[in-house]
Amino acid sequence: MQLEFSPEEIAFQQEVRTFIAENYPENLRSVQDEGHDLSKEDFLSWHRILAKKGWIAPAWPVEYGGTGWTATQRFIWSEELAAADCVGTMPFGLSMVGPVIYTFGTPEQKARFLPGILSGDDWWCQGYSEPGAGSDLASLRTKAVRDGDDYVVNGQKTWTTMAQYADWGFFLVRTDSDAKAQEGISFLLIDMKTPGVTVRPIITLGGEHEVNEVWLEDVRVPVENRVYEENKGWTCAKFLLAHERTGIAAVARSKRGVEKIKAIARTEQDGDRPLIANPFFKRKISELEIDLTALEFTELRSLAGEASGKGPGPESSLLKIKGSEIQQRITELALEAVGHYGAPYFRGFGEGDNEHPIGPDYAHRAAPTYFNTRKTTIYGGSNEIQRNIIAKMVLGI
Amino acid sequence: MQLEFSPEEIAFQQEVRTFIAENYPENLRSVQDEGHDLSKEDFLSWHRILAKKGWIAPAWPVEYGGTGWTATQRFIWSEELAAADCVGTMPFGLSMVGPVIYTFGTPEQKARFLPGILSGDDWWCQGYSEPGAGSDLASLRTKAVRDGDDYVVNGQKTWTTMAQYADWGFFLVRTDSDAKAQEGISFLLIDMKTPGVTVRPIITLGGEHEVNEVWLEDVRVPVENRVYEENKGWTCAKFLLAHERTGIAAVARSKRGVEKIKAIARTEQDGDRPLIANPFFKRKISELEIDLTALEFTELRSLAGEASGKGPGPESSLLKIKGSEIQQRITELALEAVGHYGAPYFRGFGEGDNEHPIGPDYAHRAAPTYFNTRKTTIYGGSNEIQRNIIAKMVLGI
Amino acid sequence: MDFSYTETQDMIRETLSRFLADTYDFDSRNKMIASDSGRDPGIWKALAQDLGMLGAAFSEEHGGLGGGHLENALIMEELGKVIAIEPYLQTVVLGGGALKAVGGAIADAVIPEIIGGNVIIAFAYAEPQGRYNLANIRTTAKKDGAGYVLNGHKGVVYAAPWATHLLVSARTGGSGSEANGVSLFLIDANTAGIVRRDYPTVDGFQASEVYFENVAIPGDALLGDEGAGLPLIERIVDEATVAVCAEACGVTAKLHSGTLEYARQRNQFGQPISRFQVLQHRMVDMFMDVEQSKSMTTMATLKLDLPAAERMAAVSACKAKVSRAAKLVGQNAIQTHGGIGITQELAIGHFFKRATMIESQFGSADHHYERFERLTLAD
Amino acid sequence: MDFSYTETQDMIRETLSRFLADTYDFDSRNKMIASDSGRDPGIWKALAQDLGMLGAAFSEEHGGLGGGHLENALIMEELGKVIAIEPYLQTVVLGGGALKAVGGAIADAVIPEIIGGNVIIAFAYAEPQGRYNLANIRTTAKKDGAGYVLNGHKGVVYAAPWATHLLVSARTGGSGSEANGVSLFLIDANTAGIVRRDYPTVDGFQASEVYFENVAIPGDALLGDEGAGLPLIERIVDEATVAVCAEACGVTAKLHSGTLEYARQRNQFGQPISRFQVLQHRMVDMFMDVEQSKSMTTMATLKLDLPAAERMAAVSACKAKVSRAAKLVGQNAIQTHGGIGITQELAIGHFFKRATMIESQFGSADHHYERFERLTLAD
Repeated sequence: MQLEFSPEEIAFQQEVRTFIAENYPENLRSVQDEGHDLSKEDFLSWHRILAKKGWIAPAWPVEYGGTGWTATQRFIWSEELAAADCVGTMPFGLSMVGPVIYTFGTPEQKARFLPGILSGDDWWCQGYSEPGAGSDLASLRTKAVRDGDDYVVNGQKTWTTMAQYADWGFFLVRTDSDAKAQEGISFLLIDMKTPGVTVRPIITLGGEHEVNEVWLEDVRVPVENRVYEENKGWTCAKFLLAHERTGIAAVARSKRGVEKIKAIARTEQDGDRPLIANPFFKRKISELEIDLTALEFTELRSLAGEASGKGPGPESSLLKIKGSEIQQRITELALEAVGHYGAPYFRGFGEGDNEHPIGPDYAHRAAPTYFNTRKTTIYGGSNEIQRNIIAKMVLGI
Repeated sequence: MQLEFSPEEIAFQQEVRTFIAENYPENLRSVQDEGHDLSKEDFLSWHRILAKKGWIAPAWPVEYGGTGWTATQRFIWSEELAAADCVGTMPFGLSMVGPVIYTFGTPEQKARFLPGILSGDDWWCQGYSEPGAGSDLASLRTKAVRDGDDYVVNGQKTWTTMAQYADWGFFLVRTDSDAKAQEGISFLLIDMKTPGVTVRPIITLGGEHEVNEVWLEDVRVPVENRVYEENKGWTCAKFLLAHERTGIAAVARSKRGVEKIKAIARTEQDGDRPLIANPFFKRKISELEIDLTALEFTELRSLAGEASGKGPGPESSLLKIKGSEIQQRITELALEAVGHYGAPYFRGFGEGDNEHPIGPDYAHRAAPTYFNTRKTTIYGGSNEIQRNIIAKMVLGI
Repeated sequence: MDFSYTETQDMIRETLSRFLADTYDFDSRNKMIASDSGRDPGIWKALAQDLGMLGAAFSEEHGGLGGGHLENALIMEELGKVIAIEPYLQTVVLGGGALKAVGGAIADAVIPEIIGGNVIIAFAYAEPQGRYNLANIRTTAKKDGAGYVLNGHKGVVYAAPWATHLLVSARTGGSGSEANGVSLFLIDANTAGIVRRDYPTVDGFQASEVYFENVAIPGDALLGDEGAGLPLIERIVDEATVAVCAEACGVTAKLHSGTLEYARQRNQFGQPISRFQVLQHRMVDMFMDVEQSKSMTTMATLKLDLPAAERMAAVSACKAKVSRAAKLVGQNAIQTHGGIGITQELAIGHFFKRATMIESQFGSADHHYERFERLTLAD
Repeated sequence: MDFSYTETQDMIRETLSRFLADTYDFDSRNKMIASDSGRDPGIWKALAQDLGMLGAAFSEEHGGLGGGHLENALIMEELGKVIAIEPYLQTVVLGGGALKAVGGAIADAVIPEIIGGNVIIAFAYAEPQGRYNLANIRTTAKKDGAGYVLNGHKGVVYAAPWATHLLVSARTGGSGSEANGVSLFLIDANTAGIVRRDYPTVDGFQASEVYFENVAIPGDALLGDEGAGLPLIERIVDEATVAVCAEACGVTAKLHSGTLEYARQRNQFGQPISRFQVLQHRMVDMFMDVEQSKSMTTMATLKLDLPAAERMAAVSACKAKVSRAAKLVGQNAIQTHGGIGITQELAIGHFFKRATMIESQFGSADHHYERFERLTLAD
């Protein structure tokens, strides 16, 4: 065992650091600093730079456009991205449908879809949840009925993140109504411009428009856009869920979040001392930091396991649970730190507002972010479901 | 609403205070101060003084030997007992079987048993739990078969507290094997000197001999010693459980416990300051103290509800849950406070030891008491069961 | 000891509860908040004139019903149950509280106007650097002839956009967080030199940054003695803190009952989610926190007229516990609802937002644990 | 980065694990503890001579296997899985650690004896007034010719009744909690003037109060430089702290697996209690804490040779987290077992007792959070 990076790894770290410093878009930086919402173009500008460099999909196999990096290199990469406070890339194509397509798709599907995911030309969204089925994914009711070379899809999806921008969506639909629960589900790729697809915004507690309802009325989807076998879509879904849970630990991003809290706590006053000198506030930071270290080394141990041949297994539920709790605690601490200035609400419903916010720059998004981040323990399989998974799959009870 | 005591109540408080000061046994005080175990005679000496005064059973109806005090007077009484650090009276007769007998018993049973409970001449124990049935009381297997004017009882009970001293025990036994679960159970009073009754010690983690196994082999119990109807013993058991839960909050005793922690924390050094100056240790004390106030006022509200006609209901589960958790936290804090001196173990298995203990006087029982107090969230219906009860009976889910 | 309500108190609760059920459903509340002024002034008028509710906590000689802290508490609890955005806390509890405490001509003049619904007061006390320290004040009130001249900046003044009067803490002497030199003024909100920047708050109210730029106010705007206002401020803030705890009891009770209701209806894996033991126990924990919040609020309400040290310890114990309860109940209500809980579409999320703001209003749990320790746990 | 064990390390673990499975079942352990000496000296001999285990962490030139911190950690973890009461921590990690650090003649003389199983060392560092502050020492070592004279009282010295040598911290200068003036000595446990009061500990070990009454010791008993021993003490205590965390990984893993096993067998209300969702989630929480303890222990083990400030921060992060995990896992193991968990009859209660003592060994969670903050979170 050893913790140190090899000389090659240190050189790689330097390369990454330089690349980010020289290529990260300046205007993106200022949008972030002022706490504004990012537009589709904001996200895509950084995506395209990475795509051009060939670094957009480090986790993919090289043959499909991956980088061929070791687990340690990927670790360095995410550390450096977080340290430089870069915006994340959208996971729906790169971390979700992409791996499903290169794992389960036909050669034609790979050729058709992977390039657009890598380049950013296709923006993807995920059609999983339904109003009646939250954590109970398998109870979904959206139906696809075969009609010649098409499926005709009818139903309603919800919590569809960023669907307002999406060119394509991957959907779980029921293709056999008689089969029960997880049987009879298929995995379809749907062009969001197809007639019958309607996207309606859902406004969340902080006033954000991130998620949507997607209505599907007699939407015709070519059979060639089904991934894997008919009625076997659950296989793709399970595979994808395990992948999603790993990313969801968000260690590097949370590290950056803790650093921001520290900066706020050094600025905010608590009586005649800076807030960080308040032993209880300081303790909350140290608890966060230590819990984050525990999560980080648990992820590293899990990556080491993967490197030695094991795929991401049900232990990844641990990363999801702890990672999401930490993300929530960070936002909770930020809200606590800003005191009275957590209250002002300065934002229209879904529209930007160019006036200068009330209170310090770091304050005005604290409450909305706190409210919004409640979602992390709910989505991607709620933390209750994750505990059920560990109980069943790891502990065997 | 008002919090103040009336002039009569203040006079009562003074009377109680004086009585305790003048009558509490001096030798008992010194046994307590040195942290020794109390013998049967130690418990009984104080019991008999209270019995003589007529104050042994404040919660009982006056006709059976109660004091006729108001809820406020009973509150004052337990506050003063705790403030003066008096030993508790054993609950098995006074709080458990006594109320069952005066509520469900025949005139003969009342005449036969209540005086001995009040005087302390009869020491009682409780035969409820069985090795196979912990929280699942209704699944008990000890059998009583009718034979003429007797029942013949066979089976095994466990966790029978202080059975080594007991003259009498109240037992739940199955009188109808075909009935299921809670049906077919009867409530028997058994003379512990009856042939076939065997008491075997269970030594708990701190080395204490408090609980026992009780083996019943062909034990003949006169039918007249059955309380209430045959096969309806569950009615008595439920009644008793609700009573037991109220007492179990132990607010007054825990208040005294918190005061002891404060005294320890003012004595113990933490570097160059007393431990109580450590902000985190202090915080744990204030959290305890505030939680205890919340429990106290919840109990007072519940008492006020009782005074206005409602009996102790399933809300008493709240008092059990929070009361037991607080008791555990007190012992946890005591162990934390004594630092290194929590480790020395200075006690034989069940025998006293007259050597001077290691470390400060308050230290040598800290770890055993902590270990032992894990029981409070287990017995009297585990806290999980209490939460089930609230969910079902209060929340209706 | 006595924990029962009087008939009048029961009547107040019933009347108010019925009125709010009629006027303050979720849609109506949304409409008020979305309106230009961010409120419906008709509600306030009705509370005053139709229900006589604004006089509940004032003496009969001022035209009230003769009540006090208990009446404030039960009114705030009812307001909490509908997350009402009425300025009762600011106008009656804080403003009225200060006036009752100082008495005299200003009380005789203003209290009847409060009761009549003609006066709305906003409490301008917090400053950007001061956090929850009531004495950390940089706003100055400089003696100028018979009057004073105010300069400074007060932050996040709830209800300021609606206010006819501002209750303002300022320094007539001293500096930093010194106790001496703090004074309290009740001034006309339209006095020249007062500049406001108004905004909505995340919990549905309206608030302002209030800037005083050489604001000339009369000498009789001073409440109590010059430079000795801190104990008065501490007292009314304690009263307001308990009132907010009472509001929290209403808010968390609704978060809990709403969650129960949802869990009974929502099916997952073939059964209502209320059947899952983990969720059952969670709802039990929420229940216990709601009950204990009520207990603490009762305790603190009954101790508001004790000597300052006892009052402060009781209030801090109450707020520390209630703040934590508001967090636990709010977070678990959302978690149990799942995705739908974090949309604007359901009332539950709005209760959660108010519960969240209550956590830190007049001091976070940590702030109050610390004050409790200073008062009761000497080294 | 590399998280894999070498073949030798795997072999050490397997050998030890097999040996302990044969020798350290619950009954055998109870018998050792109940025996006159409170241990079975044959086990120690076997560890040394049959298994070569005591040399795993020493260099080959001293006759060891050339290992270090990782070997200590994996041996301690295995010892934890059977709650062994062997003095490995005191003798090899602390005593051996100090000797490796100072080197020279004393190391050359004593280390081979440790490896051979002939030396048992007890670490006499804590004092009744000092709590977890390693520099708060009143025991004095006064220069006397070529040697020193020791006076003072060391508390709760684990393994002292078994020890051939005592590793003692004492003041050769300075006072209070001053860093300067602290020295470390390795002395013969039978030196005249050493008075012991022996007793068992709640977790099954033997320990002593050790009193030094004008104990004359030779000059070469001094380890390192006179008066500059604190950094050395801090280093070996850090190493020992991580070793105890590794032990905790073994202890908590067994608490968890034992609880799982019990829950699968124990029926209540007509089904195994492992089917109750609340208990399932609790066992998941225990699992996560065990896993995270392993992660932190790996992290800290790998950082033991970094510069002092980094090492100390890593060790404190590890111990803070592991202490809390030991509490959570231990308490929930007992709660899930119910009554049977708090009897002496089942092994689970004994694992719980050791886990409880580990919580505070070399500093409680609070102590280590505070040290972590001092090192990494400047105001």
